[in-house]
Amino acid sequence: MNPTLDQLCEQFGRLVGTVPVPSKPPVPTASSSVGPALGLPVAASGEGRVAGPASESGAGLRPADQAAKMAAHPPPAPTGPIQKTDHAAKGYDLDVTVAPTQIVMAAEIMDRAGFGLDAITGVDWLAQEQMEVVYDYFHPTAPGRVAVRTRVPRARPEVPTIAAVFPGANWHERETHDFFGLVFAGHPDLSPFLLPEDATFHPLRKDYQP
Amino acid sequence: MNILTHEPYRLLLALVALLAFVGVNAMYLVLAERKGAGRFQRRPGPNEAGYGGWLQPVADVAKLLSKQLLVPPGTDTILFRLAPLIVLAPAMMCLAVVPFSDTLTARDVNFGLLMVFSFGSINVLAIMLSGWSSRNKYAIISAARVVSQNVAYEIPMLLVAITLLMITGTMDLNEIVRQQAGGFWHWNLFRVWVNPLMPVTFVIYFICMLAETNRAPFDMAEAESELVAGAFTEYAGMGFGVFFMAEYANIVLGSSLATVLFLGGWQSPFGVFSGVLWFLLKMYALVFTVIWVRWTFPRTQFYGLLNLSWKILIPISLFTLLLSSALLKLVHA
Amino acid sequence: MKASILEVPRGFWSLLVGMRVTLTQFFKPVVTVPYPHKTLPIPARYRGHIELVVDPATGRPLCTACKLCERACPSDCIFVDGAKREGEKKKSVTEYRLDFTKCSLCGSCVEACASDAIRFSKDYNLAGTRKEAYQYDLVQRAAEEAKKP
Amino acid sequence: MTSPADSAVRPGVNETFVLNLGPQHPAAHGVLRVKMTMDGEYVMRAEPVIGYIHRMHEKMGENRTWAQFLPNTGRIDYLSALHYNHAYVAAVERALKIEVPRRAEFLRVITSEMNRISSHLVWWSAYLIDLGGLTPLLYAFDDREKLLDLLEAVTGSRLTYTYFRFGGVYNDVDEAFLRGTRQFVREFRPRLKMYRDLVTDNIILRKRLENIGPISAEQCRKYGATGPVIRGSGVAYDVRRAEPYSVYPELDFEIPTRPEGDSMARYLVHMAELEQSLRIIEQGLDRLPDGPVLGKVPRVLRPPAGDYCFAVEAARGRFMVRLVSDGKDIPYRVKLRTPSFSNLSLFEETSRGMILPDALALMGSLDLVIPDIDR
Repeated sequence: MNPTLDQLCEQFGRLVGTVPVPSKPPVPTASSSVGPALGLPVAASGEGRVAGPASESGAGLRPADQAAKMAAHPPPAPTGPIQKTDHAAKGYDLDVTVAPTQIVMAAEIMDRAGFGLDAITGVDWLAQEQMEVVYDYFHPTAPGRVAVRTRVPRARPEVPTIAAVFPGANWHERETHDFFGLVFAGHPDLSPFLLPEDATFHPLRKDYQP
Repeated sequence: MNILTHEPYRLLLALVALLAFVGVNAMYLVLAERKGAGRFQRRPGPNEAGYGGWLQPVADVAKLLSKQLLVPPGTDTILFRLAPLIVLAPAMMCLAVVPFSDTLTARDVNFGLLMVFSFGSINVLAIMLSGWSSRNKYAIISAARVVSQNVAYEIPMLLVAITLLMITGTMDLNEIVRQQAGGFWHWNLFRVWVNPLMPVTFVIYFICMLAETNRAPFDMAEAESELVAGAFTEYAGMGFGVFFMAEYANIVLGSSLATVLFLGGWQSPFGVFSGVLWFLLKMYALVFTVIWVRWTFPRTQFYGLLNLSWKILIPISLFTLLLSSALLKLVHA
Repeated sequence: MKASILEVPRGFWSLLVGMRVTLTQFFKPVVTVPYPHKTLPIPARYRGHIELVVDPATGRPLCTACKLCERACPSDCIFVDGAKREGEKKKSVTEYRLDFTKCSLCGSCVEACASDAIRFSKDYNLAGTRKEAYQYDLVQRAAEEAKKP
Repeated sequence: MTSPADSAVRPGVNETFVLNLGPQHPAAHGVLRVKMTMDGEYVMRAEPVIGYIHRMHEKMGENRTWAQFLPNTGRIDYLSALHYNHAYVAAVERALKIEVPRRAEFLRVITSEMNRISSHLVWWSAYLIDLGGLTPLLYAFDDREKLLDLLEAVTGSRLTYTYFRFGGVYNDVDEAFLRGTRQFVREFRPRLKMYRDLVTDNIILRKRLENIGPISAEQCRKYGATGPVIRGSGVAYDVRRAEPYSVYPELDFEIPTRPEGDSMARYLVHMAELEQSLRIIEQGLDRLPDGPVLGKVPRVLRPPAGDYCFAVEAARGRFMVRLVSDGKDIPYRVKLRTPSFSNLSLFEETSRGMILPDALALMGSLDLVIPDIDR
């Protein structure tokens, strides 16, 4: 199956619309998934980052969802969670921002759509006290590059591992742990990988002092 | 030269001469191999020590001799020391019965072929001992490989030898050479009227010889890119040098035997001017082929090597054995 | 069965073909150059370590100590200092040190230079036993070069 | 072979030992260490231990200007330096919307493909050394020297070229280069036939590589393995076609694939790519337009804030640069996605139950460059 970008947008739209809230029973999919999926205009513009209205039209979402979304969308990334981007300008076709808890589900969407894991990396946003984790996906047989990103607070940088979905993520996550101190919950072995085996530092954090 | 008629003195002298022959051969075959490899690879090879590099072996030996003989801790010291001694002896013993020319034989025994094959298989024991006693994982893997390899290739080699034995009817190497007198069409290699598969037999013998001497493409003992230096990983200095010498001594022995058995030994290919020169010429041509093969092919995979022996060489050599015995019985009886 | 039997002669033939290839090469001339007895010409654009260009008119380096190269260097291996001489409008270089142990020969400095005052040398036999041997004083080097006829 | 894997992974009945292959081992091509749990000669678990030559290029990227980081990119995978230059340069061009003159684009393609050939030749010869054949190395290096001479005459360097610049290339090529390249293409085709006679058709090599280390297309996808590895598994994935860049869309070339997925398939894909690269070089030389080789570039580079990716097909597969800019003159973040890293991550799963020489044959076929893994 080689899904079109629109189909992917729809799937991600459903995902972003249904933020699982751990302490409460799951949100009924019927009500919440239709709204955002329909209301997802997906800005397809040549200039890339143009806000999709979906992000701000969170009126239909419940407060918990909204809070999670706010956490996922800090001030420096004020645009919508799902954007079609111009490949010629950005190097990827679809830019999806999800909550940290949705990372595994996003990986499953990518897996079902036949994408391969390109890379996992982090970006340390020191000023915003946040860490961004970026998952790049490529498709081996169809055009289309997808970047899935999430943000976690710097104080508690933890995201679930996607190694169960993409075994190749194992190494990328270990490397990201090395460099940023991001903890991938459920990862089998986060011991230093590229760094010396006794390394306790994370050199790509912006406050790292050698 | 009255003294030479006394058997013990003669034998002693012959053994010294053989030792020198093997030593010089090993030294200069290393150079020849390196030079040959260079030519195959379009480079000059060693050319700095002496004119054209001819002093290179001297430099190599001086270097090896000046090195410390390391015995790594935890090794079985006695066996570790013993292995290099054992490895060189069998080749020397075997060369004692090889007829270099009509008269030039250290010891003319009438069961020469048997002796060569029985002593020739001791070689593998030495490599196994070295691998076993080294207390090194690469060495022990290599030792296990070498044993199974040598066992596997002993069989087709002996089958070939039996085929020859039936055709020649003697184990006396001198006698075998004498039977091949009178031009190259009398050589065992070309005696297709006795057995049409004689050339195939020779190829099998040659392949087995490569395998028995652990030469590329069957160099499981060393297998440089897999097992570092295999059974010899822990040896330093002349300990390693002796294994190296043994390898070349075995090549010389194998080529000599091939010359005697298939290529008419010291017989001239045209029936005139027979002598030791012809023997050396044929032998070194075979040695060159051994070098040529080494610098042409990649190494066989270990199981592929066993498959080659058990699934291809043994059936074919069994078939030739049957064929020649049938032909002997029915046609030439 | 038939295929595997056929494989034996075919495989053997492939070995002979391979041996023919190496034997042909055996009789062809050597392609290597016996360095250091013989060396190959160095191309004009060869990127060695840098050196100062000497103005043939004055016999002094062209460098105006503008420090563009120092800033362009990714590895901080260049130190430049200059002073104004009397009666001259531009500064001229008094000190130009290259720490070759850090240099990665990227050529950023040459590209950054606005007055074409540095160029790549053609030195490539750069073996030494001491680290200090690679702290080049390029002003001195230029002076020595200027003295040469 | 009657399924050695079964006996190798049978629990409880085996005595295993750990073989530390590397970091200094003839087959490791650099300082790769593989911790192998062995049962006899059977590999039960092969765990690559990497990072021995980790240099933290990504941190260096955050400490120097956009232009100053450029020489670093050629030193990640020193065998295909130009592809790495290309990805970084093009990512910055993408961020700054710099136009590249067409002549420069063609020169980039021509030199990149020459670099690909030289890289494949090193792989080929080193792989044969892994397999115990020592002579092909010298033949391949003979050919490679000719390429390096050509590239050296243009770029000034033999390995870490740093030939590409933001907005074009360092300097123009001369007539001698064009003539020499055409001559190389002419002379290299018969050499390819010689390689086939000497090595590819050789029964020993075929026996060593066929059915060894099969990798499925699905595994490649899950591990992100690209380049000859995924193409050897039957997937025609090539960044030059999947995310077209430079002037590759205008050029006519095929993406060689093999369906088998074994080491021989990867080997054959490599060999077929040599021919395709020759085709690309020929077309590039034929169509090379006149004109400038360096476009208009702002004096100080300050890409607008945002992130920019650029992927190229390096000799070993997909190499991607992900740049994050905060609008300053030094990068905020440089992520280097290297192909060897993903390709090696397959090794642990695929090598299970193989015997040691086969595992090494598999490892060699993945075409690893250790600095590319460790960065």
